Amino acid sequence: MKLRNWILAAAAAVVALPLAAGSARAYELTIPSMDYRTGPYAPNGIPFANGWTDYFTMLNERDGGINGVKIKMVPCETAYNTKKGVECYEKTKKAGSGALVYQPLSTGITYQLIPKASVDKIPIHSMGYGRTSAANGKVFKWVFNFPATYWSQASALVKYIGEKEGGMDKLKGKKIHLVYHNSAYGKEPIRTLEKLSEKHGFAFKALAVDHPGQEQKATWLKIRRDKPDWILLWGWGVMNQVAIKEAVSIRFPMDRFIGVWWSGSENDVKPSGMAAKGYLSGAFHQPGKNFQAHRDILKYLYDAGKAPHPDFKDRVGEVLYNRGLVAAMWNSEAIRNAMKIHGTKEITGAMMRDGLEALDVDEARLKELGLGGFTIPVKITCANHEGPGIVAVQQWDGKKWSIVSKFYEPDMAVIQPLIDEDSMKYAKENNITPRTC
Amino acid sequence: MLYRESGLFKTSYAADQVIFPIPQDRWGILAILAIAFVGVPLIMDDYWANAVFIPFLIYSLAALGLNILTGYCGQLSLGTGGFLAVGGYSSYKLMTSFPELDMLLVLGGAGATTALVGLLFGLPCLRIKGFYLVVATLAAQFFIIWLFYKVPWFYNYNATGQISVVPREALGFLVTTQRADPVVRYLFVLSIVVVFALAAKNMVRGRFGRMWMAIRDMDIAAELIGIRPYMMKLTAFAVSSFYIGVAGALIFAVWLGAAESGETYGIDESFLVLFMIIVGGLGSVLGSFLGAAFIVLMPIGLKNLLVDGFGMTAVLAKHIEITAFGVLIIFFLIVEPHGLARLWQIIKEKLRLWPYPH
Amino acid sequence: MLFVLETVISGALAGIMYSLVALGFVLIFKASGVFNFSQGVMALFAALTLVGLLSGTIPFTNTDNPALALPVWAAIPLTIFVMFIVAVLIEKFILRHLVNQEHIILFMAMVGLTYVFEGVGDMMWGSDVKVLDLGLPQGAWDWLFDTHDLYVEKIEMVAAATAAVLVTVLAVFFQKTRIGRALRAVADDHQAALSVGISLRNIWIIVWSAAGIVALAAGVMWGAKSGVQFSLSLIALKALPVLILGGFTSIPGAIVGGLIIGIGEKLVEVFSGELIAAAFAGLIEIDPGVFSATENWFAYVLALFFLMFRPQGLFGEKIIERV
Amino acid sequence: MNAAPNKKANGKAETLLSVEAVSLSFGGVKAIRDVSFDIKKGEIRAIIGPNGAGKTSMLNVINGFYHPQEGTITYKGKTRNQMRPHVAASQGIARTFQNVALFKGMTTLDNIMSGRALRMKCNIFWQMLYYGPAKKEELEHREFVEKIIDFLEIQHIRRIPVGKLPYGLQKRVELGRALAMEPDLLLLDEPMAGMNLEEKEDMCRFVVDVSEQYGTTIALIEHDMGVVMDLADRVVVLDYGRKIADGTPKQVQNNQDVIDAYLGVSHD
Repeated sequence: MKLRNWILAAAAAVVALPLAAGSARAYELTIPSMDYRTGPYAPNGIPFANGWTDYFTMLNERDGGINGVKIKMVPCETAYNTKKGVECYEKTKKAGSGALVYQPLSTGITYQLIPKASVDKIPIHSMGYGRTSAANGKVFKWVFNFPATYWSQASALVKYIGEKEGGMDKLKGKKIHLVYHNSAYGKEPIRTLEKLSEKHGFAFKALAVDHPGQEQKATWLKIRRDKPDWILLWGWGVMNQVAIKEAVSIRFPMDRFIGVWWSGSENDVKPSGMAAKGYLSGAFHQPGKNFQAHRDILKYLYDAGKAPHPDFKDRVGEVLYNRGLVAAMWNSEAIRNAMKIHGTKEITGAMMRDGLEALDVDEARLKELGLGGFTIPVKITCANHEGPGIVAVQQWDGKKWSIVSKFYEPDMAVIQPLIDEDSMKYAKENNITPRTC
Repeated sequence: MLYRESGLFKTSYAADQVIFPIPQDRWGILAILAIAFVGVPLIMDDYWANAVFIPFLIYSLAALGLNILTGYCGQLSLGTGGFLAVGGYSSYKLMTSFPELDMLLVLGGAGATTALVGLLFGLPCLRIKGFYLVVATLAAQFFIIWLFYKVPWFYNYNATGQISVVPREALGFLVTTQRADPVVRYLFVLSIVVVFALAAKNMVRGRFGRMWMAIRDMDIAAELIGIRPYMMKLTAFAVSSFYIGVAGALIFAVWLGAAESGETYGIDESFLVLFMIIVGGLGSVLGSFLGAAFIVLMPIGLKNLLVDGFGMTAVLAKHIEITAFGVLIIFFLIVEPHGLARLWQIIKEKLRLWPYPH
Repeated sequence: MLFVLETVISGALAGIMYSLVALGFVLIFKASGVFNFSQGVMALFAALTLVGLLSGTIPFTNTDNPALALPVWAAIPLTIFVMFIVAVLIEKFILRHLVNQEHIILFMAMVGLTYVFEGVGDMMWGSDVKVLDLGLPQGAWDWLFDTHDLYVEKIEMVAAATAAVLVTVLAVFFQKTRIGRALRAVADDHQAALSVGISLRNIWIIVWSAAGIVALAAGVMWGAKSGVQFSLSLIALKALPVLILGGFTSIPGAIVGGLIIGIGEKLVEVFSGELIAAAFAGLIEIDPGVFSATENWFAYVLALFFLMFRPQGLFGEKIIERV
Repeated sequence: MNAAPNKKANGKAETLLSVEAVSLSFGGVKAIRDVSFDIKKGEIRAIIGPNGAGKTSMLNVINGFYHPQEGTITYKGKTRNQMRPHVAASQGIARTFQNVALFKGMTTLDNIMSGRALRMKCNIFWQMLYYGPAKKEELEHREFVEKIIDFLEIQHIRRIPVGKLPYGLQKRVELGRALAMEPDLLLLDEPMAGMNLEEKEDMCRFVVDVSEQYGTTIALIEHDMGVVMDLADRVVVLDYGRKIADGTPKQVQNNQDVIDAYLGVSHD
């Protein structure tokens, strides 16, 4: 009988769902949150999702939403799996008052959502990941990947290397190896780095590591044999931790080992601890929680008992947490823009797109938001969806991350033709006529 | 009383050999088809199409394919993901190399390519049997995934190796990309799956089905009655791979619209499809559908129930979902190792006798 | 030449790391004919439990209470005890109900068990990367590195020593103890074992506990390399070719299989690109970079190659066909 | 010993199969040592002998499952040393097994239909359609199989998976499957083992009927001497892999070597 009661309750719940969803509600700014808090990449997904959710929730608690309109977060667990991502997208796109923007948090999911965005009229912000050529706003009207793409990052990291070597002309004859996750994501920088190696005359070699990357001894043996001067790491998940450990083991100098910004979080260096001291990675925002926005988050959410995931209080301010936060900040600013442009508080996905395209968050605005000096100024235009594209380098001192370099401009002379080529190919295959901007 | 075969007399062997000898079954299947072709499109929206019906149908097709190899011919395979990938990537190559090609021909070509690859990896099955054969299929799985990452020709030399679908038509209807109407895409997949299911049923109830099953049940005896085990195993590999290849092409072209070899067609897919046929029923066409329904819909249903119904956080719901998935699979294997199809059969037998207990 | 030697040594040691996982498979297969796919996730679960006990994590809350943190000498036996409980539960809720089922059904049940372990493990201990600090030595073996420029990782030496101890203990256990002999009897013939009064259930619990201990050893070694995290469970797929190559029922097979696969895959990964490119030089241009990340499939292809000559694995029992 | 196999043969019938000086060993164990005998067209030939005499091995050699180290086999005038079992089957050799070797997951009907495998030629594309030639072929063979089902009186178990049938019926289905091959030579390995008297009588009747109605040549292994004496035209006796006697049932019955073998008198 017990079992029967359970089944009845469950059936009732399932039947009642559409009714509950159908009832009229006040307008809410609906932000889906494509989290991945499970699966092999959960350690990275959790802090990002927390930062993204906490910032919006803090706006609700502190300011009563944006311009007085409450924000509704709709979390959906993707487990970093593209198929679950599609299910999540379809499930959340009509949630609440209609999803405003997607942060797919996976290159694979982004590729699937790109064609859907223009049909459903919901913009995608793949912040620094996804399809690099989406930087071309003429072709990819609905996709944004500011503040910088992988290609810009690769170029910036090479500039950093050049500076350390004493000038770009000193790169000639140097050896730079790339250790990359054998996937679409890991392959992103290869073409840029190849072009740059032609231009600056350094020797470039790419070494793939297969998913998941538990065991990469062979790769590091090759590195021991080839003795490169610098190593770039385009890793993800367990691959990062193992790569850093291996580099420590073969006594590769840590300050000549630079990760992509997804290979530079506390998780990645923790298993190596002090031994990873000196390890570098790309960055476009500060680590730490020494900002007013963080203090507000702690005050209005964690200390007030309103945090969606209260267990993670001591992880506020981690690198990936801040990355989620900065994404939320930009998108909330885009919402403000959209409201202003269209003169309504009840914006739609299409209006949100306009807001994103008119995004202009300078240092003064950052200060107002309690994030002075936290990240780079971003200005988006119709043609340029990548924004500034500048990247700095941060370093692990054994206990915490901190930015140790200036921000480097990417070598657009090399990158722009690649972006144009790839985006025009896409436009041709899909019969898209590029906009004129 | 309503469902029975007494009073039915067949006057020819042809009448005895139809797929559904009992009229109630025939009406039932017609009703299901009517609902599938007419009823479902009426309520169809993006969510039902992309998250529920299209994946269910495509996985049913993949499960049918694997069931031919594993359920009927008895050759255990964990290479399904790899063969799906061959289907997906060959459809991409066909679509981009021959822009004028009708989508039906693209699917046929993808299936044929996969069948050839399946044959190739089936070659060791002459010597290697049982669990040891798993190694050959896993070698296929990992090698194929690796190949599609490493050889730029397969993804038309783009920067990342992600492949994205281009708009193509089948018989004049746009069926790929997001611009295609979800109802059209659904009907396209449905028609293909119905045709393939019918073909599968015809194969397994005829000469080939008997030979495959003979090999599954006792390959030595099969050889002694004149069946060539090697040939038949290879046929099973080819036919099964054809089905799986078409499913892989549909996953890429009609369902997802973009694919990346390791992520879309990884080893998880191999396990998932194997689960489908085991939960559904090895050696059963119906079981392939029931299993696919269970494995595709159960997590979604559970998630909706836990998150929307009981207000759980997404992450806790996910953990419970994973655990429940495992528990349910074990539970099913314990309760009915022959799968849902067998349960259905038992219910039918009970119905036949109802209301008399024996 | 020294570099080739270094590659071979590294390969052998990596192979032993695979063998550690494969050993657990063999134990269970030998005694119960069950192909325990969940061995990898068991290693994760054991390591998670150990880390949780060491850092005083309160299960299901994702919070640490340092006051509850246990010292190593208490945490390890307690983890072993937890693995014993797990074995009892598995016997009670799964194996008991699946006696005499076909291999494939048992196998799928074990894959189902994998999901249960994943879900429960995550819920109990959280999903971050955890640092496992048992004071195991880290980094390269300095003396070899400094004097001979030979790179051998200390943790892998420890793993090899652990494997040696485990194999010795298991061999003694199987050969010399009463329970061990009973185990072998069960392996040979379930019915016969039952008829002479050996309790199948107890045997299963013992074997699964033993496999749990092996899993703990594997989890600790792998966890020391990468931190303890979900991805540990995926090592099952690396152990599978080792197991198949060695033959499902042979403990020495698991070790030898590990060595062959470890050495083979490292040599191929390190040298094949350049060799193949050189071999075809002048004919077609091959980018040596294509032949990287080969390890996943190469292990299986190598196993497949051996199976073509010995369909039952190197040390497996010969399959005799009769009518 | 008895090195004149053709002495008692009926001169009129032609030889269907003759086994010449065949030896077979597994590792060091000799299963068959230098055995020669023949089978005439249309006769029922029994192979008898104590356990381990090499009877089943002999059948396995005849239908190609074992490859003898020495000796030749002449079948339908063609001499061969070894062949694949499915080739033997395609040349008209069918058999049943000591321990039933049916396809347990398939129904009676499907099991017997599978015996028609060699005679069905329709390709897989017609099969997928189940139309035209495929359907026609299927129905033709179904009709043939139904005749066998009627003949063996197993109509009532047509749709039941054979794994669920009692042993006696399984043996009958197995005979049906062999008959479906329309064999020229039918090898029966202990067709009556483990049966009760009634079942044995049925089976004897079927064997005799097969021989008379279809004119099939039959070689059978049987332990029940009464059955052998009733059915067989000629009998060959094996012991420890050697042939110790060959002749009509009467002759064999009175052969001292045979009596010794069955009584367990030690050799040499």
